[in-house]
Amino acid sequence: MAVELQPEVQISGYKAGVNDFALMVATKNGSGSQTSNLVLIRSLYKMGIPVSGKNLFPSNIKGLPTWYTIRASKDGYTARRATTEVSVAFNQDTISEDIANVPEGGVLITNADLKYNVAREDIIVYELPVKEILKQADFPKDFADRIANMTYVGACCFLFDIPLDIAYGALLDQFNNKEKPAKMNHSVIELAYHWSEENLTKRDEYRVEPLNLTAGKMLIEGNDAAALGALFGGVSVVAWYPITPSTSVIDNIMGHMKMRQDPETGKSTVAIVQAEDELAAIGMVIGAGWAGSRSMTATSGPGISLMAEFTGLAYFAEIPCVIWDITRIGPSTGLPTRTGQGDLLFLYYLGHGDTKHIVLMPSNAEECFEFGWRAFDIAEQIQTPVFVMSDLDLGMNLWLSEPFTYPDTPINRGKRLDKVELEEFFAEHGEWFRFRDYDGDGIPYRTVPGTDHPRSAFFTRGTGHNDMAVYSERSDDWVQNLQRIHRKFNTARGVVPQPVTDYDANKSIGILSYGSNDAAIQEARDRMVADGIETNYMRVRALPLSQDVYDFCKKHERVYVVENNFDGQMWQILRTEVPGDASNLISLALGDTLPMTARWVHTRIFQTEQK
Amino acid sequence: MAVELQPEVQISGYKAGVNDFALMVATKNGSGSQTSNLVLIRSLYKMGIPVSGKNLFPSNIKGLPTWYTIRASKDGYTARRATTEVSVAFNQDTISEDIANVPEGGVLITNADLKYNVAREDIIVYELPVKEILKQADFPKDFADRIANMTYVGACCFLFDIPLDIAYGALLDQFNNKEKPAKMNHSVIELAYHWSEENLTKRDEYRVEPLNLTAGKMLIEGNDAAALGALFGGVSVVAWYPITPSTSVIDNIMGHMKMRQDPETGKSTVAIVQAEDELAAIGMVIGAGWAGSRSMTATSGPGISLMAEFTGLAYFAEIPCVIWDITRIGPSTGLPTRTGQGDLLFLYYLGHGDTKHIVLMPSNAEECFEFGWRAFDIAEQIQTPVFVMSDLDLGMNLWLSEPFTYPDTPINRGKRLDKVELEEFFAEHGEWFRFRDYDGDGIPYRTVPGTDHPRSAFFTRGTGHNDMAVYSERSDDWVQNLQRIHRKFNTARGVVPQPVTDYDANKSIGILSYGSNDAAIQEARDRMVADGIETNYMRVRALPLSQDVYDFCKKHERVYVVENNFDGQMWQILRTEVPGDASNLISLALGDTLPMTARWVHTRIFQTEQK
Amino acid sequence: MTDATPLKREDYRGNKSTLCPGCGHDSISNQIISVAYELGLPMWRVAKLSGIGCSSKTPAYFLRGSHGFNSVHGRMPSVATGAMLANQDLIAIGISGDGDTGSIGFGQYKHAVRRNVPMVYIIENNGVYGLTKGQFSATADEGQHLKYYGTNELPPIDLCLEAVVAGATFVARSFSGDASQVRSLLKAAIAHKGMAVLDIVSPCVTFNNAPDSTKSFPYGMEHEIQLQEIEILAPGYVPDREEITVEPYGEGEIIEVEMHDGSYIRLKKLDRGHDPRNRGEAFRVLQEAERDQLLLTGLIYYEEPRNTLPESLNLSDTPLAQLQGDALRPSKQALDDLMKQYM
Amino acid sequence: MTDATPLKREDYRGNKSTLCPGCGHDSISNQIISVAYELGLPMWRVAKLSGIGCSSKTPAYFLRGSHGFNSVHGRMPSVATGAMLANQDLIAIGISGDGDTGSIGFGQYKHAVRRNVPMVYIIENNGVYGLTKGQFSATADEGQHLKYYGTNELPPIDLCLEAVVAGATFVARSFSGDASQVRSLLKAAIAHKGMAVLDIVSPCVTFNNAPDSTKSFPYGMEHEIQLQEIEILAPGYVPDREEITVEPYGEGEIIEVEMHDGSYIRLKKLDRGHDPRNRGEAFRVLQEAERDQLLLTGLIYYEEPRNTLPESLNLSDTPLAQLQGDALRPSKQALDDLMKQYM
Ligand SMILES: Cc1ncc(C[n+]2csc(CCOP(=O)(O)OP(=O)(O)O)c2C)c(N)n1
Ligand SMILES: Cc1ncc(C[n+]2csc(CCOP(=O)(O)OP(=O)(O)O)c2C)c(N)n1
Ligand code: SF4
Ligand code: SF4
Ligand SMILES: [Mg+2]
Ligand SMILES: [Mg+2]
Repeated sequence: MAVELQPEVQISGYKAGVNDFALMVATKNGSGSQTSNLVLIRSLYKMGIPVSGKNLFPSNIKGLPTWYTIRASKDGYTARRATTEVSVAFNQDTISEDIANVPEGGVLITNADLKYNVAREDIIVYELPVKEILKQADFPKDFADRIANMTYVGACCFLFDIPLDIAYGALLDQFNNKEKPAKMNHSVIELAYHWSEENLTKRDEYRVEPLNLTAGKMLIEGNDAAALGALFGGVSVVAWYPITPSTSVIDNIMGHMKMRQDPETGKSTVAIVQAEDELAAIGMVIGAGWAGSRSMTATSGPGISLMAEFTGLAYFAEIPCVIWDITRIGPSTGLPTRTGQGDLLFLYYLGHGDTKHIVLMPSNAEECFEFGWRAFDIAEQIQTPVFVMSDLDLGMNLWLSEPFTYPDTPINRGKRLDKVELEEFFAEHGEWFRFRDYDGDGIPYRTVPGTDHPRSAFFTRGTGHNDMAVYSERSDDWVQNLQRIHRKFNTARGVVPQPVTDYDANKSIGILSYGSNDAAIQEARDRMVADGIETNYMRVRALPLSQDVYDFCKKHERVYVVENNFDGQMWQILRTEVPGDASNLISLALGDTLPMTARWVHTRIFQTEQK
Repeated sequence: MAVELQPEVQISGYKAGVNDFALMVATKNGSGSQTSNLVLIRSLYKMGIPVSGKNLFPSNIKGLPTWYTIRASKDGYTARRATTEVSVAFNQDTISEDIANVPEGGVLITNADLKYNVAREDIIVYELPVKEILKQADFPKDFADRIANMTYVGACCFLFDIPLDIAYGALLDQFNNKEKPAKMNHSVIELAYHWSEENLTKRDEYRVEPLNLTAGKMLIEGNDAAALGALFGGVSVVAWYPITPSTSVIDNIMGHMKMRQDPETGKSTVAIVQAEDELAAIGMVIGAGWAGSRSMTATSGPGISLMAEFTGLAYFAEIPCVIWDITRIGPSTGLPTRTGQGDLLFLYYLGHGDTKHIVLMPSNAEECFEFGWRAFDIAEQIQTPVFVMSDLDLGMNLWLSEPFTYPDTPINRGKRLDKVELEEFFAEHGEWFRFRDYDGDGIPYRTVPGTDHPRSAFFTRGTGHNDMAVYSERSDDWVQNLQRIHRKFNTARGVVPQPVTDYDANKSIGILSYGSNDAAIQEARDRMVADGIETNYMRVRALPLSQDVYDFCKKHERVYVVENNFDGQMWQILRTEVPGDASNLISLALGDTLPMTARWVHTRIFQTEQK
Repeated sequence: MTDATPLKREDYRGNKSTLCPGCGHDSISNQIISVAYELGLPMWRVAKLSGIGCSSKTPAYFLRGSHGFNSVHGRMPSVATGAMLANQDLIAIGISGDGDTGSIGFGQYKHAVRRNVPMVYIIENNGVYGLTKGQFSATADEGQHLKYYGTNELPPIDLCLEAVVAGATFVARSFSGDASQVRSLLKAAIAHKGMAVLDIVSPCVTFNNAPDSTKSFPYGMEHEIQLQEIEILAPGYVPDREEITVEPYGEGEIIEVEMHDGSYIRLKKLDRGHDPRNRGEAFRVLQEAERDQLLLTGLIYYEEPRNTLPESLNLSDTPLAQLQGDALRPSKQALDDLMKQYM
Repeated sequence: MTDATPLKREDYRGNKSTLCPGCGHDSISNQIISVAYELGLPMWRVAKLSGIGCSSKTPAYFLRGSHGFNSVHGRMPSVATGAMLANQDLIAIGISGDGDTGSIGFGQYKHAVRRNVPMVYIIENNGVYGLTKGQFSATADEGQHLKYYGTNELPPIDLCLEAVVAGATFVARSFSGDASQVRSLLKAAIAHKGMAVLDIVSPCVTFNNAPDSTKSFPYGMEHEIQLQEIEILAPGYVPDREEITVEPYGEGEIIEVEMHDGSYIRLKKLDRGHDPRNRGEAFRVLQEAERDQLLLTGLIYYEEPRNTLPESLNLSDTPLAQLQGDALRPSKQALDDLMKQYM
């Protein structure tokens, strides 16, 4: 049975060239190559060339193979490309494989000290005698590795016309303006550059030329954006347990904590606790949400599984909190360093019994920031846990992004009554009951512990209760309560981020997707035009779905539901929820552990449209 | 907003009378009334009258109100009835409510020692001076309570023509033939009987007459049947954590353990361990399944939530084991002593990533027994966890049942290779790899630890692996593995219990349901005929669904998907999976904490068909 | 509003208990009500937290003026941790059972103690799972026999010893039948800064009250051995320095320990001469108690309070839960400056 | 098949390690390989179990002839429990990390010890979370400072003390740099009937190897203090009764403890004169070690083995996993008789 990897059939576009090609660097994990690759990315960025990088690293600390792909795209496409015209093969363990994978007409840059043989006439080869190059100067022994990896940066600068001063600037950024390491690394780059100048003759067509397409843009990881979003969203209690690829969300919150500390006393408005596991982490988050602070955790699949019982409690006891799921591919432990969108369905229904959750799905760094702060407003407005589902690709890779816009609405605590407001509420209604639906939107009014009012107290529980928050086993109390919670859930449809749509009534084909697939889909849509395939596009940004989503599905002959999991989970949700006949929904589900490529989207739709 | 309780509109049938009425007993929890009620049930059973009982008890040990309904039905209907013609009001806390709930023309039997007043002309009242009756003999003080509750048994015997010797027989059964307690309780029954004889004049129309409709039938609880099924299925390792309503599954396994113990040495072929929580329980079960024994646990909603990570591991690592979920109503802790089918969707998708499980859904005691042993065969054949979803109503109430049929197939260990078989396998294939699909059905061959063969060992993990069970981060290995597991899942469609169907091509209306709703649906179908509603019926018995289910949905104009949860979870699964247009599926979802009534099914379909 | 007419004892009650008549847990609830009344505890500042179990139901039966959270089984410690981070001004009273804490919640219990979450952690210890009808818990006596669940083959967990090992600075054991001791220890625990563990033997009259069970009423009444006479001296009391003895102190002698709030616990040592300020001593006493199945009650271990979790996190003085607007959201300027660093 | 040509040491290896060069865990794997080779351990009877972490990866790197199960994070104890119930003839070797056992798996660890699951439970203790890149674990030194995660404010958990308190009958500590001691203790642990806990300090050279960390190589090399010289005398050895000393034994003296399989551990006491057969002693030594940050290694506690879990369940002699047909399924007669009881 053939494996359906991301295919490469003959379709239009995708011709590489100046300011438009992909480069793949193969090295060993933990050998410091990350620095070299980031220097290349930053250099292109500084030259004004839209660039993106994807780190394919192993679940290991040192030694296993890692591949890093860098894409330069004058058209501003940032999706991963399966084909990389240029390969830097610096890892003995994978070099033969890497050589074999260079596309016809492609470029191969090798470390000549490794053992390999290139039995290929159809590619251009440049070989770097790394040891020899490094001999020309003497570097601290323990830097040997990472410095060896700087040689390919030098060679690339020469081969692809990256000015050395640009590379130096990139180094400074990389080492936050510490000159010493920057200089030392730059000297290697220079050595390799000059060696290449003297010994290599440029024979390939791939180069870069300065553009001005990155001015005013940033390079940032989604998890860093998420951390900033949380801090500007007023997060106050963070409880977490380390797990790839979510750890850097918390690391970045710690990194930016100063913003929330008193410059004199260092006293902080954020508490961060590393819990003993995910059950404790979510328990702390729920306890903190109940007590009235803005609380969050960040985790990944296995952690989500462990949080099922507690999030069911928070749903039913109506406690606001925020849970980031930076997804990696599963089932089970799966591949901790590979991406996918396989948790969607599980998050939506997380918890036994009739439980349903709000899930926000950012597509880019800006939305990681925006949903990062908005999630707290939504959680407090709806009084329920809010999940934000990002993924390894969006979270841990560098993305070109507009600077973030400051929150356009003040912090919204929802229907939360302090001492005075409670008094007013009594004055107006003559009563206050925790779970009574005074406004018909299903959302009740809450107080928090520590409110100095004799009637502020109520009892929170995961067991059946009536609208006065009193334990009840009555069938009618149970049904009334669940009906109200469903009302609340419907209210949420209008409160969560609405879908982003590109719609033209003349087009009969729709594409519906979410999350980090956006880059691939945007590119594919542009390219498919040449094949006569014109598409509308809806990018869903949250569950529960709003009416617009159902309408979009209804308004097209065919709607391709594109996602990066195995079972077509969004497609399943749509099949269930789109009223009436939903047989026009076609599932395009990938789930091959890698970020989606435009080619895959293009090919799959192209093939289907042929029929 | 009106609460939609089980409605009572004017529809055909449901006229009570001789051998056809329901009786409700209201007492305090922990007052021993359970015994009295069981004596009444067993008495009717001994008279050959089809009978069923539903215990509506609180989540409390002593003192809170409990209601027990007993239904006699000459037509053999065993579903709960919302209307109970006869009410025994013996609980001071609820007596006014209980009086109010007696239907017009109904019968009320009270404990005259309580404080209440019956301001109703429209019902027939019999008052028992309990203290006075008991004064006639002296009983051990500590029995006062339970003995008081025997008085209504005596009164009922008189009022409804239950012979005293029958009641005595029932007492003997109840106390497994211990004469002392039987005699003592019977003397109370006699006192009350004679008092009634002298002081009450029968004024109502409800009585029983001997029939012979229970001969050869048993009265048994679903959880007891499940326990027997497990023991005849060869369960060897049971790890559990107490939780209502699943605890009695394990209690009954312990109760029947002798069957699996050596009469001399007492050495046992079943190990039962009370774990520290559900994570440990499922961990032990998975460890035991991996090591080659037949292992199981029984739990309910909250436990299922805690088992999410581990069952995802078992799914991906392909380890057989059996998990009984005796559902109670949720979300969260919900109502531990009320019923519902709210875990279906959660069980099906349990675990992060693209995970999907087998779920068996017994409808009656016989199927609890059958699925009890079959689940192990299926688990070992498919090499995956198998869930069996029963519920509080089926599990903890007494059901009239045919004697169980002995397993018709020998124990099936699936593709499990012992030392010799492994040797043969090597001889035939020249190789053996744990996860290679040799037969094209997606099911690989396995060995277990402790197999004395140098090549039997392999490494089990929840991380990505190739078909040789070697860790792999390769995209193609991942995809190939998941595709095989999906193949395996499709194979399972034919291995699990197939749906039971009553189909007639001339009927355009279908009913699809599962689990304990069967009784209510059977009755409703009979009664709806009088309203001109003729229906086909498919009772689904397992997930994943087989082609027949999809066909059934396709073959009808309208299919009512009837279930006892809030969100219509089976309906959601069908919407997703039934190919093409599934808009003919209509969801009838109850979820009001109580067992379904025929009237509710009848009314809802009737109302919809009116339109 | 709050400073209206002074509250009466009834005002500190909760809903009517739904536990079995005579359940040990109810008497503990009553002592909590009395202590709250005697101390004039501001109910609005109290947070009642629990897991699941008969014991965990009790927060609904006392201090109706306080917020309560009956969470999930075994996870009260984490919920309490989060609540105290959100608002360190709260007075947290956690109620748990031996199953809730010793079985499913054991890890959370140990880690909450280790973090020194400031709270009173009460275990209503009856050696069984009451709410699920009488299975053995992890504190059941080794070799004990119960009607439905046979003989317990496993050694009991000692939740006091576990607390001392985990770094608790206040660990006491009591017996629900010893009302006055329970009250004294409750007061001391509330005055203590940091995690105060109270393991109270609280008989389950329905499932584990046979005289041979160390968790039964008859056994407790028979065998309780008080380690000290305990007296609480309200803030303002000025100890007579003379009186305070040097360690080790002998029988009949007295130690007075000043608490965080300025009150004092005065311990009059009884025949065993246990000095709760000595960790090794605590180990010894607890080992002896387990070996000989002695119900030794009183203050088992006390240590100068170390930093509580909120303290070591150096949080703002205003409780995080009460921060508003600007305190929670940095300025637009701050964001814009930050953005530049990414260019 | 099995009794073919005798195995060479290489045959006991596993796949090539993917850990960092110099990782302490690799040297422990090597000692396991050596011991298995020296004892001629039948690999087919061995079950390798682990959680998740760098340490938990290692079962793939030794004994390729044994089944292995790399389960989920912190839950190895329950998986091992189930495996040993299914087949008590297995020799279970569990590998865990300080995060895996001390944090997420703490409850399972304590309860598995309490149940006396027969297995060798090895904790490869490096004071950090290696695989997730260097966060503090629960065994990290109080006050320790790490580059990314700042200062650790919390007291360390002592996994040996926790084992003793939980009722372990064999508790030892070692240092991965002390190869011969690790080997001796491994042999003793394998010979022991019941749960044998080995807490082995195993430095993470990438994230926690600064000399001031008690979990670093430099520190271990500098500060390890052996409590005893340990020698294992294979079954068949007949002890010279004279030699065996009466407790308490003084420096230089010797105790010999007979193990389940007839082998003996001979302990030559070094300067501290620790007697591992005394529980109070064990507490004292461990407290001292924690207070003064001493790396005391050797057999910390030993006790006559009590019933293992499979023993107390009185299971059939044939491992449950190997039962077939009739042994698993009662007869039709049995069912029919039973059915009558329900009529
Ligand atoms: C996750 C989960 N598992 C199991 C249960 C069922 N359950 C409710 S209370 C309880 C044990 C309570 O024992 P303990 O903590 O000692 O409280 P007690 O009733 O004895 O006071 C259990 C197992 C549950 N509610 N949640
Ligand atoms: C449920 C879950 N949470 C978190 C993780 C991420 N994780 C993998 S290993 C690890 C900690 C390992 O630390 P330790 O047990 O000390 O092993 P070491 O790597 O130090 O040897 C964590 C948190 C996980 N795999 N599963
Ligand atoms: S069952 Fe036991 S613990 Fe529960 S309420 Fe009754 S006496 Fe108390
Ligand atoms: S990170 Fe640390 S523990 Fe993990 S392999 Fe490297 S050295 Fe070992
Ligand atoms: Mg208890
Ligand atoms: Mg570690």
